[in-house]
Amino acid sequence: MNTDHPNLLKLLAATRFVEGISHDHLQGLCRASRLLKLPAGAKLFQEGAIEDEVFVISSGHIRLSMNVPGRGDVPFLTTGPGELVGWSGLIGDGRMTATATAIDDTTLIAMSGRRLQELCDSEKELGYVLLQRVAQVLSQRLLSTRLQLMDLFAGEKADT
Amino acid sequence: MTSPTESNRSVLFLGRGQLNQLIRALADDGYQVVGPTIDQAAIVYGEITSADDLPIGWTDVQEPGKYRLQRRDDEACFGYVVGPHSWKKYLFPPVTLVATADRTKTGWQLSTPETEPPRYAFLGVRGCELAAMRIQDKVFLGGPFVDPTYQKRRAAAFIVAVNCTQAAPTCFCTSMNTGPRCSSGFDLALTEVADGFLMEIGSESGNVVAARLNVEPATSAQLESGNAARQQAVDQISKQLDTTDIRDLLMNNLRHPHWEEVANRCLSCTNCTMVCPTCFCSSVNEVPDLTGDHVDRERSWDSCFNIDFSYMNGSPTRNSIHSRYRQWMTHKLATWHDQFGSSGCVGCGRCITWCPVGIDLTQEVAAIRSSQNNPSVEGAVNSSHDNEGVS
Amino acid sequence: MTDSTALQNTSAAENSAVAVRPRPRLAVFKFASCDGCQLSLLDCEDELLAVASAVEIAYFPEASSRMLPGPYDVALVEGSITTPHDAQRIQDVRRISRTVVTIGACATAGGIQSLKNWADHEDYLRCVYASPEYISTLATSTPIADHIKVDFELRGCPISRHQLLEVIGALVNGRRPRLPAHSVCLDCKRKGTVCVEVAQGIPCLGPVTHSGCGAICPGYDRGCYGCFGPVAQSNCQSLTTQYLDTGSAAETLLPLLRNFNASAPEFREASNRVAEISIERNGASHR
Amino acid sequence: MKPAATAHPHNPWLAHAVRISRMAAATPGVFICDLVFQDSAVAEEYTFAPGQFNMLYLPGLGEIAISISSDPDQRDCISHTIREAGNVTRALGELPVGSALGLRGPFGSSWPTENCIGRDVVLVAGGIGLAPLRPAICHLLAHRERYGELNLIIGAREPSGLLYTTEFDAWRADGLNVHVTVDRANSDWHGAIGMVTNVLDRLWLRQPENTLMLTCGPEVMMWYAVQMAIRRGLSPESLYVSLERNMNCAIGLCGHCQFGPQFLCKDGPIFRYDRVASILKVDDL
Repeated sequence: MNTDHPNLLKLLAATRFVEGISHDHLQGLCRASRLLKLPAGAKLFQEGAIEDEVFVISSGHIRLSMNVPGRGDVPFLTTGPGELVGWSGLIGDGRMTATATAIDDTTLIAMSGRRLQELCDSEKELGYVLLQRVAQVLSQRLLSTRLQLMDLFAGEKADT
Repeated sequence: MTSPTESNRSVLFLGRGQLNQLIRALADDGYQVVGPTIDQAAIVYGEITSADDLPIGWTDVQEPGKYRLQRRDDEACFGYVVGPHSWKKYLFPPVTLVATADRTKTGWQLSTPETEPPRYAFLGVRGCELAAMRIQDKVFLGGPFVDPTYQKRRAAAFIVAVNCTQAAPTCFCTSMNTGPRCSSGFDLALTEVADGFLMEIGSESGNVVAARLNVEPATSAQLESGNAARQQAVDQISKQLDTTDIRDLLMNNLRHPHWEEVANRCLSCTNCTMVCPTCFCSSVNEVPDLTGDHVDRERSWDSCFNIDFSYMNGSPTRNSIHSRYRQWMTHKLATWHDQFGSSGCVGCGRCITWCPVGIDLTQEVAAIRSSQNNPSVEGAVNSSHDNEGVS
Repeated sequence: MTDSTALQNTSAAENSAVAVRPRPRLAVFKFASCDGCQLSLLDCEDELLAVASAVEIAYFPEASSRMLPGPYDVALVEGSITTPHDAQRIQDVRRISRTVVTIGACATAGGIQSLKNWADHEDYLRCVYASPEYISTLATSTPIADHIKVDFELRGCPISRHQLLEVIGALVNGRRPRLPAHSVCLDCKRKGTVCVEVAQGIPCLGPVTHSGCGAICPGYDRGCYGCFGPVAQSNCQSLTTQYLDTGSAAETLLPLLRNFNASAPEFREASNRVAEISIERNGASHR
Repeated sequence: MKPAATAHPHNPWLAHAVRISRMAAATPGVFICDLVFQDSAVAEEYTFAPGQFNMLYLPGLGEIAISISSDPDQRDCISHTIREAGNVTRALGELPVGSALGLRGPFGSSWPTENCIGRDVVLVAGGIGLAPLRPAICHLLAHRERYGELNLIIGAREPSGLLYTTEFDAWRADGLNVHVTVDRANSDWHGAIGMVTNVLDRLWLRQPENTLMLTCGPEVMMWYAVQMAIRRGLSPESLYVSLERNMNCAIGLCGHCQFGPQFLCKDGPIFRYDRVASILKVDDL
């Protein structure tokens, strides 16, 4: 059991990620979580590494980047409060598809992917809601990636 | 529409031989008389100096994509329907100089030429054409900005309307409530009968001109034959456009597959928009002379069927025939209501006759409408989907 | 009465006005063609001096014996590619020219000589030349754009000198040329010309033909011959179907389509379709 | 809509004479052009509302619609932020200070600054879409006390494409929260990366139901910004978009700028979202 459980519960409950999840289930989530504070510039995880934890940002911002040979670290997305990072730890094989770096002092709620999965298996209702949340995060991120790919500002309006 | 009855408006009779008197009276007043005349195998509008210039004894036979002149078995002056020209060519000319720029020692001198507008007397304006003028009045004079060219030409014009006594298979003015009876918007209105013309007076200027003609009050027999002649036109109208909720019908079906079907036939050649008496689209272009020291800013008729018309940021917005046909038809029949408070169509049928491949907008509307009434017909699924977002 | 506004530059603006650009070097090259389009340039009588002062005419064998070597800023290319030698020569033109503008139906669509694309060119050679063995030609006549990248195409048989001047003026001033892209019908209507197809049943390519000629033919009670080639997104299928359905003979339509722009893809496909229909209907051979 | 302030009210085709008083490079391919009226009486009379546009005219080259990007209270010059895209804009960009050109305007609808009073406002700008929002920003900050929370989200392709960066600090000091995000950047960029929708997604909104959004940028960007705003609890009646179509006459007579029932030049360019929602996603309309 986590020592900063009450604080954790308060922070977690304040995030949009858990909107609609019952108090009991939040308690359960907290039991699988820990509070993590990162100073600006600290790495949360590294592309290619295997991680067990997924993270919900409580405050601050995390930058995601990928390493491209010859171009170095190429940042592609900034995530902020209420958003989920490291989802591979929950629904992938745990291998991170990006490097995550705190760009300011950042507080995260780190949840054990294994314990979260167990929780979802035993509490099907929570599992359903949680996976819905993850799906929403991923669909939003997919849309955002698509918009970036479209290079909307490349040939944009010249006048009016 | 209530048409004025013969009893509440004094009707005069102008003998066939006296038509020249009218033309001469208008010319004496300084009007350039323009009216129907035969040219290029059609009845077009051109300068008229005497009744001999009129298409006496000729009529037009029309169907989708086809127009032919034909001899009549009488000597009627106005025994035709409508031709390829409309009066907009005089009020909103195909090419107008709107401004000029001349290079000076230190820059440019910009000017807008304001020549005296020509004073036209239009002879032979049909009911649908009067309606078209009312519609263009709203477009050019009814908004926050007024078009000076149209305004001056319109104000100076004298209108001699002529009631239709026959109709073409392409006519559908009765569906659009624009005719065939000329009820207002004219200075004088004629109805051609066997031995002359019944004449109604629609304005004070009309009254002044009529007073100078050898006219006499029409007899009841003459009135009777006028009624019969006009009724003949009504009876001959066979085409209909069901305008019930037409705005919503079309706007709720912007994704209907039928647009694509029309696009298979449509040439996007602009003919329908050019012959339409209400279409008003134009472009202002820079026309520099060789030295580049003098520039004319010319406004020319343009068309929503041209790819360039919607060009923006390197590509056209309406880059397919189906989107351009849809733009034209939905504008004419649907969004015109939002913009100007009426339909943009007067039912003259020109767009049907002069379409080189005979596309008939009344049939295209009917096709979309029937798919609404019969869910098994094309597009019903799509259109119900469209309904969601439309308020 | 006239309203006017004076636009006055400050003297500072006059003094700092953009430096005069060097005159672009212009070259005119001829491939398989009748020279008519080059003549359009020489026909610009009044304007010729203005053109000559705006550009340096470095290579123009038709007009001048003074032929300066490349590279050139603008190459006007007339004619189509019909010989192996020309297929090579056009590559050279591209190499030494910054901007290549093709002028006329031959250069943009293969020209009237592309009729040989439908025939056995060996037959033609035997018919025309006493000693065909000395003639080296390709089996087809093809537009320049089939061989090299073309920067701008100026249509017409012949081209319109006004359009040519507009293109030269635009290139000199570094702007995009302004050429109308509508059909011939719009020009007819602006002039008040009545549609010869609808009113007289004369088959006319106006609805599918690019503007540029000023709609001359319909003004003389003739159908449009499509000299300026197909307009963008032309619906030739609908037009030819309509003409066939309303009584035009395939034999009338074929020569209309197989004309100066016979090998422009839209006209080519339409003519092939009409030819097929003609074969179906009366067994006549047009292929 | 009020007609343009014009010295020739009966003559909508005649341009005013203006002179370039300042030219400045802004971002790659974009420059800022300040104009002053040659006739001081016209300058006196000329006013515009945030979001409106002018037609700028170069004889021989043509006219082009450009939104006004200066502070509506600034009386000494009118500013336009212009991307070099066509013949007219390219030629304009090459003109020296002191050159004269023609101007007709102002035209079109404006941002609903009256409606913003007493409410929170989110402004979402994409690329050069910040230009027509700048007069609104100036106006809101000049009367800061009338409004609640003010947030500005700016998106650009890359950091070098951000307009008016030197003004961000002043805007922040005046009470505007400025959030910047770019599509792509190197690791030396310390701001956010991603679409404006991501920033809008996590923006703290104290009263979504009493918040207005004004957005200008590429149509696709505005569409998703609007969808996100609705997800965040803003009502469709409180969202405003600035649209663009081909403009030729700017006075509602030529027909070019039609978008469904709207004429962009007189009904737009700025629309309440719910009034155009049904036609925004119809292909090629």
